[in-house]
Amino acid sequence: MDLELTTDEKTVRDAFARFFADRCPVSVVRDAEPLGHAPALWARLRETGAPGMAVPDKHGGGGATALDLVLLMQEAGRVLAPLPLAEHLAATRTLARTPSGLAAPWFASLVDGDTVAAAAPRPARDGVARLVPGGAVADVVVALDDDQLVAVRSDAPMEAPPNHASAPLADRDLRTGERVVLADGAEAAALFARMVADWQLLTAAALGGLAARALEIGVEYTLERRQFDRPIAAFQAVQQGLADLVGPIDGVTFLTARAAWTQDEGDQAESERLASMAFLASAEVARDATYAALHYHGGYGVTLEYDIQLFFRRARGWPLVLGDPEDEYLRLADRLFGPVGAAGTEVAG
Amino acid sequence: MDLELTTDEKTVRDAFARFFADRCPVSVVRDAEPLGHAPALWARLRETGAPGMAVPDKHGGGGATALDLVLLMQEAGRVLAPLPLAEHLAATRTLARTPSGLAAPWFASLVDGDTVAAAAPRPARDGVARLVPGGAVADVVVALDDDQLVAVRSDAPMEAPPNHASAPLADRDLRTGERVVLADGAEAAALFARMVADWQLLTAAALGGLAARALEIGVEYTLERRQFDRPIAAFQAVQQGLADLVGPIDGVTFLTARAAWTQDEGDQAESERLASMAFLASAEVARDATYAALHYHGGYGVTLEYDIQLFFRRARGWPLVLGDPEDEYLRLADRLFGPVGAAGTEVAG
Amino acid sequence: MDFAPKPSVEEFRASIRRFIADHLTAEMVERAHRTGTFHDWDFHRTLAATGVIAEGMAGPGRATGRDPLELYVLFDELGLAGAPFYGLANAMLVAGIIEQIGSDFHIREVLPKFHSGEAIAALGYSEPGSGSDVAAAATRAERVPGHPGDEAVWLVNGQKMFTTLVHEAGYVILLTRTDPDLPKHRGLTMFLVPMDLPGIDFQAIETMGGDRTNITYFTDVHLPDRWRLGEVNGGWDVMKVALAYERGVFGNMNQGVTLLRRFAEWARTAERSDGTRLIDDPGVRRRLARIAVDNEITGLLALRPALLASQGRLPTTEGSVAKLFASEAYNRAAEACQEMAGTAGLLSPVRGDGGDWGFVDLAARDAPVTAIYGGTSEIQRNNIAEHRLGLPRAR
Amino acid sequence: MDFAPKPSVEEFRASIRRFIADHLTAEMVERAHRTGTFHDWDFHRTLAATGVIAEGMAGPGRATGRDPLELYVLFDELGLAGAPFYGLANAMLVAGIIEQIGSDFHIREVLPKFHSGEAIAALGYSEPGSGSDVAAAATRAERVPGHPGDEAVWLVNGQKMFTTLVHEAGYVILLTRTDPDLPKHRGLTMFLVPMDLPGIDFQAIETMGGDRTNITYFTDVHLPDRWRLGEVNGGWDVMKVALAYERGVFGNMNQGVTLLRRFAEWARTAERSDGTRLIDDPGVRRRLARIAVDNEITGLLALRPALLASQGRLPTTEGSVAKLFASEAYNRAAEACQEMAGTAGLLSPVRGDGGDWGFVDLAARDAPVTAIYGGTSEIQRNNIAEHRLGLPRAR
Repeated sequence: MDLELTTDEKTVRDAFARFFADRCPVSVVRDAEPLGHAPALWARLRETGAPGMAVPDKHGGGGATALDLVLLMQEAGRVLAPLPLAEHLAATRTLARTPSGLAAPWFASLVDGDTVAAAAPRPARDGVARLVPGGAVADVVVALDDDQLVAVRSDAPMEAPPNHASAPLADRDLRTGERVVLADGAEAAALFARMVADWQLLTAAALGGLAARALEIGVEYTLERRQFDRPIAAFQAVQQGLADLVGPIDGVTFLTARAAWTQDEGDQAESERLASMAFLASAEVARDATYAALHYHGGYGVTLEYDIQLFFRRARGWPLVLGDPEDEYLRLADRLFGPVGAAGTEVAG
Repeated sequence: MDLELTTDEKTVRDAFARFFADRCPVSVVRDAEPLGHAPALWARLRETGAPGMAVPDKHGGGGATALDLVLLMQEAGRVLAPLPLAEHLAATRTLARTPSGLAAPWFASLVDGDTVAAAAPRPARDGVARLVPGGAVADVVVALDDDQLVAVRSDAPMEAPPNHASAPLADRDLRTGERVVLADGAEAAALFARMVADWQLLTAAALGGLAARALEIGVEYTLERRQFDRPIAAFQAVQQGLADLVGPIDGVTFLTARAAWTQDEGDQAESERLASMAFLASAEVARDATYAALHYHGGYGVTLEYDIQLFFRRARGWPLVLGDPEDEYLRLADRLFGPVGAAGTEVAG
Repeated sequence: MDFAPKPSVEEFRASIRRFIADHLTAEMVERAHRTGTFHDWDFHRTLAATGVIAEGMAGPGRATGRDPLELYVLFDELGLAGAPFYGLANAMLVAGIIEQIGSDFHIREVLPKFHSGEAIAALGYSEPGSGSDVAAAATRAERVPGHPGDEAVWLVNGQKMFTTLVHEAGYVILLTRTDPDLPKHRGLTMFLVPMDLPGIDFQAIETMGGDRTNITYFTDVHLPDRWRLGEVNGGWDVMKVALAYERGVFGNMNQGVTLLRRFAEWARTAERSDGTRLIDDPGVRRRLARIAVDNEITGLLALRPALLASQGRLPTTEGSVAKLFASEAYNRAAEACQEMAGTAGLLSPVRGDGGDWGFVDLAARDAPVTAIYGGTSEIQRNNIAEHRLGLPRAR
Repeated sequence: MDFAPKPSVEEFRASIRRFIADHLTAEMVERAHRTGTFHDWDFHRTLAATGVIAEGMAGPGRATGRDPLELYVLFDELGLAGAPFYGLANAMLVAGIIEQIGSDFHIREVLPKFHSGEAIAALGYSEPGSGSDVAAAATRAERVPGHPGDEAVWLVNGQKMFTTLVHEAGYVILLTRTDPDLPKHRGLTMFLVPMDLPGIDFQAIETMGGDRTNITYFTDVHLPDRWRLGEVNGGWDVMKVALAYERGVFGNMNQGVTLLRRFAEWARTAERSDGTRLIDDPGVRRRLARIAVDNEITGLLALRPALLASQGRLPTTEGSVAKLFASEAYNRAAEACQEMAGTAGLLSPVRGDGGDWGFVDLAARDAPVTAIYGGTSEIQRNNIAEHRLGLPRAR
């Protein structure tokens, strides 16, 4: 039992921290707006092998643990990396779980990162996956189309409807293009649930990194900004608002790591439950931390010149592609208490 | 348009404020625990004519406006008067709306206050009204029994199950005792809705008074209590927490008055909608104000010696006899947006 | 207590609604959102032509003029209709200040331009170094030595932040420091500065919510003394007058009403993934009902300062109470609407297409600023704590 | 990172669960609630006989002893089972202090009594005038003039507030002021005071949550110097040791877990007015799921200080972070449960009937104190702001 990173894990984290510090200053984020995609950054990331990390070694990937992926995503979240990374990793991990995914003609290209994939976290309707995160730039979309889990290669639109997070969202038609069926029926549903949990886990990590960085920005700004002859960080009202964010941020960091660790240990059901929790809690703290940090900037906080508004918008935009969080709470309740009408089971959690 | 009391209204308010200041010091509240009823105080209140206020003059009552009743209840709430006053007023007002209620043998005695009535705000099940506020001490209970609105006289149990608010709650059997049917079917439902709205209005007023007094107590205590060489009211964290309560307290005061005024103007549907809103908002601010005021007492706040815990418990206990507030929000939504599945109507509010 | 609308006010409300129906075009609203400039010269001048600016606000210092309640209703209706009204608010505010403490010169030369709608003003209070702490203004105005008997001239140097509409304004009302040796609040002087003087420059500042504001630079601006408002080193007294006008009357605190109305309307047609209507989801209904309660309270609290002014009394902390509640409630509402809308709530208004979708995204971007501008929530709470609850000053 | 439970800790957890199953009776739990005294001599002595107190806590200053993680688990399990454990916590705390800074006399004469379960201690820190500001203690200890060479004697006068369990305790650990002329934190001295000395009196204080605590009066108590803990005027150093033990290890922050478990169990059978089960109501399900998320986070945050101590490191602000989150989350949970339960949530536990209904009312009464005792949420936030975020001291 240890809540701190091992030396190896620190090495992984530090490597990605350095990569993003070098390659993704905030100017990259700004330049990538409004599409929210930085192909040059992606090209650099390919050199690190990150695009293939989620795929086992035996299939040519990096064979990363879920925890490694979480460390990667936390660093990506801290710098708001404008890449469909959570989506690509969740999609490729899913493909590698099925024979037909592994056999897909572009599988190796996805592992290499030459081709980009996106996991659609919501089931498609009438053959169209709506507002898929990463969907504007992904060559391949993995989605649940009625009772089939499919991977479809078609032309990425390379444009997104203007949106809150400047994220590369797009509707994707699953019935045109090169379609590979990964699974049917109950198996498709189970694999889809697993993919969604992976996406939630990775998004939770990104949101946790985003929130931690937003708090740092808030602390830095309030220490520097003076009003009434003192730094505004000296006002108790400001201090208490910032202090309130520490527990939730530390908490989601642990909870996300625990969800990942549990997946690595092979307890899939428990890991999915924890991923859902980590996702919900991370979305909330990212929302609250960015609100507070922006608010304590005063009028500057809402100007485009300051970075905090970039964090504010992504804190909301990243998780909301899954839809209303209250619906996710209800799905979590199904995991915890059994479906509506079910007989009693022990309360997990 | 005027948000301040008229001279006449001030006279009413001041008279009740004086009455309760004289007759209901906190020792009366404490002595009335655990039953939550002070017969001697009720006897004094009869001398003022208050028990009959809700009944029109022509039926021997005080013919008070709804706004007058609100002023009475605000003062009663400020001192936590241990009386089933909202319940008695709502019940008698309802009786006076029906010929059979007016003809009930004990109607005059209720107006006089010699006999006590209680309005059950939730429909009975299987002929029993559960945990009726005031039900432990009321001679007459007015309740919805399936499709009948009934007034039933039977022996008051004069004891209550121990409860959060030390309130005189009791289950009352509607099918034994002297039963008067006030209305049937749709008329019963409409009269019951009206009675519940009256009860909500009066309870909202009591909760508003309670909240305002709790804030005063919080302010007084924090000005007096010194820590770290200054009154704790000088700490910004404490100040901001107290300041946050002012808007909601002022707001529910206006909203409750507006609900009453609207009833007095004869717009019943609008008044019921506003009463529901005032009830929900008052319950929330009473909850928040008592939590904050208790919290700023530090360890003393939870000791029985200090009065704030009396306010804390009633802030929760008084409104919760109606059940989960989320259910009331759903009923309010029906009023605002039409029932589930209904075609569009203009949004009120 | 009396909640019956005043007939005169309701009559005025009806006339404003007619005016809006007749003169506000969808294109004006769209242009305001597209440019971030919430001022439209056509609309403004047509409105000014009704005499509403010239009539001014009745009050203790002014027997004639519009009932403050009518002015509250004016801004409420403009806000509900989405009309660009920032220029109107600034013009009325500065006209009010001039009337109260302006010189004959100001009243003769400048006031008619505001009244007619020919000119609007920008507010030069905040600076890069002074936001909440307005009295810390550092923009310097120094008296230039001159021949005895000549009109004094001030040399102005400094920067003003958040000078919204300065790019459309004929004048900027400018808080300057004239004596750095005096205590903070005592060394300030207010000026009305014509924007055409040499040495004034500004730069656009874009915001997350789409509003355009500006930073304005004053470099060796030679400002004749006739542009001074009030006494030398009496600038804080002018600020107090300005703030009294601003708080509660010249604003629109009921943004939650429009948001709820539009959301509920949309939710009647929007489908959830299971094909049911959004409006029929209990979680959505509960949250919408909660917003409706907040809106009801906001409406009553926001009315109070205007009502007090209408009764010839001086609102004190009532504006703070209303503003704090309104902005926090609007933030709660925007957050709830964004969550309820799910993916749809992420889509931004597409500028220029004339469509009106994107109101949820817009509210989510816009709400945070309401808890900042015109005094942050912390400043309002300080004010309430000190002046309403009687708690000791804690800074 | 590694979330695998330590086998030694899980083994210990299993043994504690067995111990609880074997020795904790429903009657003990009921009596604790009925009397408000969360200590049971039978249970305590039987537990002490296992050696758990004597073994103490391993740590930087102590090579042998129990893994702090095991002690965390001990209190966690006792808390989940509703066992009365306050006496145990105090005894272990004071035993730990004595070991670290006690004299030979304390170690020889007193320590064995704590180890064997013969005696427990009460904590005399707070006073009527000093709650959050513990260092403002005013209880006076003055040296009584005596013959040179005789043991010094202190004359103690004052009052201590919130001396929980003093009515069962053999000793009270007492923070006194020995030099009023020195700065606040420098003039304090700590004593271990035998409760049988003349001049000590106490009075019960009942609380809303049902806990009994006490106020303790010290009137001309003659206290021989051998009862001093640590240096004269070095009392604040002893406080720091005491607080280090207290924070995070000797507590139970996971009260939300028991509440959720019981509520969910009850909600499976409880009916709503329409005859459906409470657990099937979407509003209830959503709120319960939210509590479960908070519980998960609380569990991880609460574990951290114990884990750090278990690794031989010194927890600093981790205890504050955990305590702040846990108590605020527990308050949210208690409020939500009370609302979800509706009328049923109002019914209090009926003392003496052995039934266990009333847990919702009890949680609602009990939750507020968790945000107060052991440092209010404001104090924890100050601590986090200053020592974790590096913000300037703001008092």
